[in-house]
Amino acid sequence: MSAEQLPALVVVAPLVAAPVALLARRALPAWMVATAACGFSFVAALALAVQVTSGGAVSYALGSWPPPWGIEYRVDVLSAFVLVLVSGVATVVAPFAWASASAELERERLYLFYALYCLCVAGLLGMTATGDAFNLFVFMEIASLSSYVLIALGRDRRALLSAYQYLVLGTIGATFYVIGIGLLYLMTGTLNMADMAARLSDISSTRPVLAALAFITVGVSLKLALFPLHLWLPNAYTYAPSAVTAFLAATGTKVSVYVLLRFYFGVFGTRIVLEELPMSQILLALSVVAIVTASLVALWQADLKRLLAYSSIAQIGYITLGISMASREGLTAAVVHLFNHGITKGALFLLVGGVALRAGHAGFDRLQGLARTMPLTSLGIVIAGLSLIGTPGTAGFVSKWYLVLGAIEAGRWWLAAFIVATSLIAVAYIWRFVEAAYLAPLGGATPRAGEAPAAMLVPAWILVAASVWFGFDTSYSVQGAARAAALLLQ
Amino acid sequence: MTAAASHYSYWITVLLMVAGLYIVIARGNLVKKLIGLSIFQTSVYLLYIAPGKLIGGTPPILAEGFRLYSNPLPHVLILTAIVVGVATLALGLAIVVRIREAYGSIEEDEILAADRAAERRPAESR
Amino acid sequence: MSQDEGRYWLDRPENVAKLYRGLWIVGVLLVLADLVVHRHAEAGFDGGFGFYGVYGFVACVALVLAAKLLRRAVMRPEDYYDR
Amino acid sequence: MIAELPAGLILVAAGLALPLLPRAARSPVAAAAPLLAFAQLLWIGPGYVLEKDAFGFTLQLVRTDRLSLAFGYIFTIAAFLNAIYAWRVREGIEPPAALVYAGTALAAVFAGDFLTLFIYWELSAVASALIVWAGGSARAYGAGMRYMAVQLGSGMLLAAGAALRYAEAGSLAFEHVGLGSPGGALLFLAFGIKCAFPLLHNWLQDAYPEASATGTVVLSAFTTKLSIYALARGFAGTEMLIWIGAAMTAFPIFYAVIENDLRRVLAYSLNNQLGFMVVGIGLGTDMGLNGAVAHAFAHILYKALLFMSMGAVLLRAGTVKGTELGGLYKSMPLTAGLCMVGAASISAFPLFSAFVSKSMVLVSAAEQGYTFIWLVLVFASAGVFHHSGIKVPFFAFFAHDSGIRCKEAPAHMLVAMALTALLCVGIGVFPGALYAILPMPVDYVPYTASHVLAQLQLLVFSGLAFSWLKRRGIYPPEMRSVNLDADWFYRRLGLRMARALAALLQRLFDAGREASRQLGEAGAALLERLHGSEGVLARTWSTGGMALWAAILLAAYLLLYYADKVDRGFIFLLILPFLIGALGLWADSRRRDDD
Repeated sequence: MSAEQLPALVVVAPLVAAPVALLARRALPAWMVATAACGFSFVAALALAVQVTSGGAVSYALGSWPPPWGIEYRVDVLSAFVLVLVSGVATVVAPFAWASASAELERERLYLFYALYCLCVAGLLGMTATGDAFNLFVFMEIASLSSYVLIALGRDRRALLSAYQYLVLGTIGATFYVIGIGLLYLMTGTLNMADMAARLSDISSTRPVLAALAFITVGVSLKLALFPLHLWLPNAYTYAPSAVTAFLAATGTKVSVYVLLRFYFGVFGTRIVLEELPMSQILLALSVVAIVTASLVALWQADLKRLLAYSSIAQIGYITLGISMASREGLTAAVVHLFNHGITKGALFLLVGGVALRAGHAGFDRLQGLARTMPLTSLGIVIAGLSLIGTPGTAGFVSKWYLVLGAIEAGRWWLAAFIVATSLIAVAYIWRFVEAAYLAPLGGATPRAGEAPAAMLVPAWILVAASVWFGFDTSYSVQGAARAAALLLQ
Repeated sequence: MTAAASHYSYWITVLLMVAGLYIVIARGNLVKKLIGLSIFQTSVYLLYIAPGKLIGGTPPILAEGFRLYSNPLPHVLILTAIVVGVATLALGLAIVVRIREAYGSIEEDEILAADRAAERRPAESR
Repeated sequence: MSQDEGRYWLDRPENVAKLYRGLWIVGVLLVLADLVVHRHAEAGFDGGFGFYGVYGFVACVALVLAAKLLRRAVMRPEDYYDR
Repeated sequence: MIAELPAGLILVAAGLALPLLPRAARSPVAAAAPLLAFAQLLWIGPGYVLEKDAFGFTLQLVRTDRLSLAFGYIFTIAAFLNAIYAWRVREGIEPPAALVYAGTALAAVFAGDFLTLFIYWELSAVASALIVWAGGSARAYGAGMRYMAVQLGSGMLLAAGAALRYAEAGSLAFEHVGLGSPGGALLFLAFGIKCAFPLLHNWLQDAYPEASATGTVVLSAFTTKLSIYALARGFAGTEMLIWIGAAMTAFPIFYAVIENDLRRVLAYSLNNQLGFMVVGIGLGTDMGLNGAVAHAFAHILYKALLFMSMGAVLLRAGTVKGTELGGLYKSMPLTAGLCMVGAASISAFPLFSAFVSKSMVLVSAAEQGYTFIWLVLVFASAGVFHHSGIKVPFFAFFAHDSGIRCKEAPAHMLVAMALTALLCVGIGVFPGALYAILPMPVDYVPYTASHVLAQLQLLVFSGLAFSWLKRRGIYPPEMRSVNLDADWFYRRLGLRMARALAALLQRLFDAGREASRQLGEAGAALLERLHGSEGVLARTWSTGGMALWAAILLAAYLLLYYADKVDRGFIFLLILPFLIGALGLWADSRRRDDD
């Protein structure tokens, strides 16, 4: 196996695993295939990351058609970084899904769940690895369609409406995206992103190109749940099965952020997006509003899972805030927060999944005195919550640090103060959990069956440990992000 | 021919797009929404395919006497897009069936009202 | 309390009075020592006879009187903040 | 290997491991870890630097020099004494939190840059808040919350100041800062909060006395002295500190005279003692700085001793209220004696520790010509003797007999107190040992006949004033009470204002809602009308509403892009579909209302 084939292998492994899991028709083999495929992708992604760090971008021509005629898979520092996050989280969530999905779904149809999971992973990895704009759309739809079904599998009937709404919105988003690509294709005659960028440089201010930018921006904003296009997200995350929520929250929106970065900086170019158009101001305004409103809404949620969903919207706001700065620090912050928030939120949703397994759902009435019956789960939530706040010594601090640095570098003091101040809202909503779990007396509705099974607890704690680890050892996350930022700004 | 008339395919595209989106926004019936969504997606097919056809162009088969070819790539792309569209529609309808089973209705405002009522009930009894 | 009545030297008021008088004697002796010991002034005027004694006494009386006034202004029942 | 590990992290690691150890091993480990850290500090000595690359900076995790080492030594000694004192406390959050707290404070002292400092600053704040909470009462909970808020606020200011500083100076290195820049001002405020500057001081008197008997001892040692260190490092010679410090020495003693809770009296006197150190730092002379550091060193010991004795009283008698105590010397003679050693030390009796440290600050102030400051400091010295030296032992152990008969303090507490007392006297008798570790060379002889005589006069006549007032019945009696202090502003006024503000906001919000409802009825607020009026941002939207946002945003982007390129007709064409859509929506909603 040579390094040139890795970009394809990363994607192909889960893609092939999906029909295999389908054919297995039984839960256990399907699960094993899915886990193995995710693990394989993770290893391949790590190998790719090593490869691109030392030797530059890796390109793979699908079907041996050289780009720009054929479809090119192209992995550079940024995409390798996202690939590692997606496949890594997928690998951690897969063992969790065994215990969690078994409890939440019908046993006879479990194999379908794992097949869909593989498809979703393949879609997200494909979006990241491909260098072809239309191919990206296809993978986007693979990931989206499978995630609609996965969300609809939730136990609550509201999961159905959430999935439906997500389907409609997701399809509108994807269609907007493909309209944008169509306009770009009309103007450049190519679908290869690198080629497109080269050809766009002369005609970037023409009307169709600007329309394409608008369509792609709105389409991708829908997918990444940028305020005010976030409305599908809270319900989808709240009512989906726990494993699905954790996986999607950690990866789904992050890959969309990646797509946005790719198009802004890799295709349209900084000059047109951020200098000629008021793009950065719009993005900044939307991010600021997203952070404030979503954080405040989170504060009053009656359900921990829904609270975390709203907090995700706020955290995405921090990522887009970093993008809007369009500086080295800002982009580093965006990319590193994409990574750090992925693992932190993944950890939180996995732990909450454990609570939901024992209690039915994660409403605050079920959390009173939880620390007494589920001490490890509660502790994990607090630690990951600290990372969400951005406490020093956690991964979240690193992201916030670079955001503040970027704001200061740009001379925007109010923005630096804003970032610090809004972290206080995060303190408040995490405090609600601390208060309920640690300080309140044991409630009548609090689950008493003890900790979640080890198969769920161990993956969750791996991510908790990771969100602490990356607060101290930033050599991978920050250096990777900094390299990616440098690449984007070239 | 005026510019507007010569680009009539674009006008049809825009019309389909807006009509489809309008249905999605304005109609409360979940099935009608999906129909609107399909119309919306259809506009994209047209957007891609229309410019691929050149007036007087032939299928791209090299042969004596033909110098003007149509671009085949959009057709191929849209074939994929159609597959995606069909899959989306099928999945959407399947979900609507399940919604109908769970709520007994496919009117969105009724479903939302039912959810809201269900959320309020435990709060009042407390 | 009654069974250790008188067992402790300090419980008897006359002993406390003895201590009090003794302390005055020590104080007076210390001030008189100013005549013998060469005083090295720190701030200029503190080399004067009995400066520290007078300052200490006056300062503490003033402190306590001021604190009594302060108490009128700031004292609240013990459960003030709990209400 | 052990040299590679910052000394503070030895304590942190031991603290985190503590709950995992068998119960019998916990106290020995808690006592051994500070000794290990102390040995390591002795071994590496000044001039050691440990750097690590993180966050794109080179962080100085450890930077030793004479200033930081002096604080390092006393922090490890204090942690050791605390461990002995709390030998029997093996359960709960307090023992690990105490070690982590000491460890992070120690690590903060050796931080060579602001980022490292900030991290340990915040961690020590969290760990110490846990100790306050470990007090267990509802009051401890409330005080802990307020304490936490203040400490984290200080951290926030530190972070902001460090960021500004980075922008100003291009470096995060923790060196002399000065007040000349906005970054410096924020750092000054951050340090000032933790140092309990006047009006920023109340967290101290509020929280410390609510911790457990053992917890207060731990708390008294680290937080404020960490800030003294930080001020000495960053703001030596800042004249404003002289005035702030003088105010700090003077005003708490008035409160101390009328305070009933004896541990709160000690908290006020802690505040007052910090003032002497702050003045020394503000003077910035060699002798002033030496005095500040020496006084911090001595202060940690005798303040710990005083808190230890009151802790023992709390443990045995169940209260430390002046109104309820008295005559305890009969039951706890050893504790009473050790308490008086602490009292003599804080009052700066000759042969006790403060005599050799505090006087350096006074002499330095006089030499620099700050006569008024000098007078205030002498007054405060008399005042200290008055409340810490006389009032605390007097009301606890003497005064009128309260009738409480209890056991002597447990052996491990007596051992800890005896060791601490030994150190207090040792420093007083052999000041050379303390002077040898001070940051600057020392050229000061405390034991001159003149100095001894002056000090004795001052103290004896302060004592006479107390006895005279007491015998005349002028002395204010102990009363059960709460005394208002600067915390009233946030505990009462702030609370009331917040409530009033909340009510006002509620009213505004209601009015706004009513207004928008009326607007909606006029047909203007289309979305409002379609979706009812509760929690627009929080509730589940209909799919149509969501999709409408996508359309609106698309239109907005297109408009913005084309704004300067395109004729109005085109813009109109773009808006038209959405206008039609909005109209349709409205018509649709009307239709459904009619149904």
